Amino acid sequence: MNEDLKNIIESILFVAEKPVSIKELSKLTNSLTINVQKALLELTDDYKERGLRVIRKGDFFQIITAPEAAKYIGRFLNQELKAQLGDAALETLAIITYKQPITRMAIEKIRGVSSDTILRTLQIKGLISEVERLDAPGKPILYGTTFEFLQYLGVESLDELPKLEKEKEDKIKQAFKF
Amino acid sequence: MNEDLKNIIESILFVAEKPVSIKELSKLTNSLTINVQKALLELTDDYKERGLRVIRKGDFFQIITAPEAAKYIGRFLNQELKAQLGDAALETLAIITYKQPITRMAIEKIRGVSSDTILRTLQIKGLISEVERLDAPGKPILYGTTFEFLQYLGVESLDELPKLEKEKEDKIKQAFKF
Amino acid sequence: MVFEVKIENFEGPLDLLLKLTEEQKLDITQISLAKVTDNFLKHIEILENSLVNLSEFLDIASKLIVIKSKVLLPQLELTKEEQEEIDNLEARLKEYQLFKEAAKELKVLAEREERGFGRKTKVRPEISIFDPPANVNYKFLFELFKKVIDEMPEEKKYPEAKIKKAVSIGEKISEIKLALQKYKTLDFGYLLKKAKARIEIIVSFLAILELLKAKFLEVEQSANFSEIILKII
Repeated sequence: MNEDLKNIIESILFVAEKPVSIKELSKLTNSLTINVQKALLELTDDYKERGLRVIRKGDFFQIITAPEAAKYIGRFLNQELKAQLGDAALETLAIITYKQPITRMAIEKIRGVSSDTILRTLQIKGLISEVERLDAPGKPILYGTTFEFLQYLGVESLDELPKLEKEKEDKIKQAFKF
Repeated sequence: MNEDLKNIIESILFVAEKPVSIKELSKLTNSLTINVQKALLELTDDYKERGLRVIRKGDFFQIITAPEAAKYIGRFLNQELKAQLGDAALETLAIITYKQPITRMAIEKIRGVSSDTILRTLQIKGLISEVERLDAPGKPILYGTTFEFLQYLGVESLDELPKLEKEKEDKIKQAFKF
Repeated sequence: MVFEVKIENFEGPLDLLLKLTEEQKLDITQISLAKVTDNFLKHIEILENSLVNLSEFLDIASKLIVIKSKVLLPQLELTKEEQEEIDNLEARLKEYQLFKEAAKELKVLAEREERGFGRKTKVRPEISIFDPPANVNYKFLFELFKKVIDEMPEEKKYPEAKIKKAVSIGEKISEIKLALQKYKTLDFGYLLKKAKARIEIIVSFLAILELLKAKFLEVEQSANFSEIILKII
């Protein structure tokens, strides 16, 4: 039975061609979210040794090709493997990765320079997107990384990225009151 | 090594829009067709118990969803179209209801705009279906309302539907003289 | 003191400041910031015309000068605000350094040339589930249908010359043959109505005569002026 749920979820993710949330999957399959979660974990595990991967951001899941196959897929789809990113873009991307969701103002405060153009570039490349609005005057946009970003780096989830040095981070929080 | 080839083939079939031939797979992976064939057989076997299937048509292979998942996939697709049918879709539905069976070209002639996506939506919602093929060059599809939709309208047969005034009927005839 | 200034692209004042402290292998402290202040100012002077964010550079420069003054003259009394500002600069630079490091790690991942691809086929399985629109009945649809017909774009009248590309008798013969094979009988009037030009009517007529001669069809008319019916033999 659990096997069935896993299979149904696999087929939905295949057809969806975009990230699908646990909530949506549990509604579609009339299953408890806990069972959906379990099935997704198993599926992620099953895929480890295969040509496909299950990637996750927050409560959303998607099936993509394994990074090892990138060369062949690029050839097949006649698609460039990676767009080169400049230092400024990588720096901004790093800030968004570890501080998401984050406003443009907060990014600029960290970088010390205006970051309008870079944010637009990253958005066009699909690596970041507006995830929500901050509940503050002017309702500023909050940016976050996308599934495209995980695909771009060839990682399964943000957890796979190296951690910001925790110790340093804590020290900064103490010294630098937001 | 063989495992690698199988994974690469799996990932290619995953992103492919249509069936891929053994020849193309062997070219893409720089592998002997015999090895590609073997990998495909194994893959087909691996998929037997899953939510996806590898199917074969002659020398062409494709990944599709398992038939057991059809109900859930149907639900998902419907939900994707969850927005109420827009004016354009209702207009098209009206044309098909009262002018069936009718080709896409004829619908587009009446509406003056392309109707591809709308026809697909109406089909997924089970309101229209392909009823037959017109005996004309290219054998164009003729669309009609589904039995279920007629029932929903409370009509038992097409003859019960109101008739157009002659003047309007002529206008259509004129547009359709082919 | 001689300044060796490499002209580089800096992402901003913090980037420059970080590079200067790292060049000197210094930890980020107020003392080290004081040490690189002169160098920082020199850079601004040289780069002044090419700096996009000059005001941001000047803002940081002013804070560095406060830090340097405080380090050189410990007895200097700073206002609470000034003290906060220079503390903040130190913390900001440390945080910035953290993200610079993270960016380097992302760069390593990004340069692996390994990436995943999502499916983007838009090929959907042909599965439908009955899901009718709410508040739709046949009267509503009929009114909508009439409206659509009223608003239907008028048929464009093509210039006569274009239409005159006449159908050949051969084409007409096979057309009538096909139609007869399918429907067994045909109204002559139907063929006339279908004709796009007078020449086509003549061609149709000739084609029927040919088919009569070939005994492919026979012609029936029940009374004068009534419909002429073609029948396959």
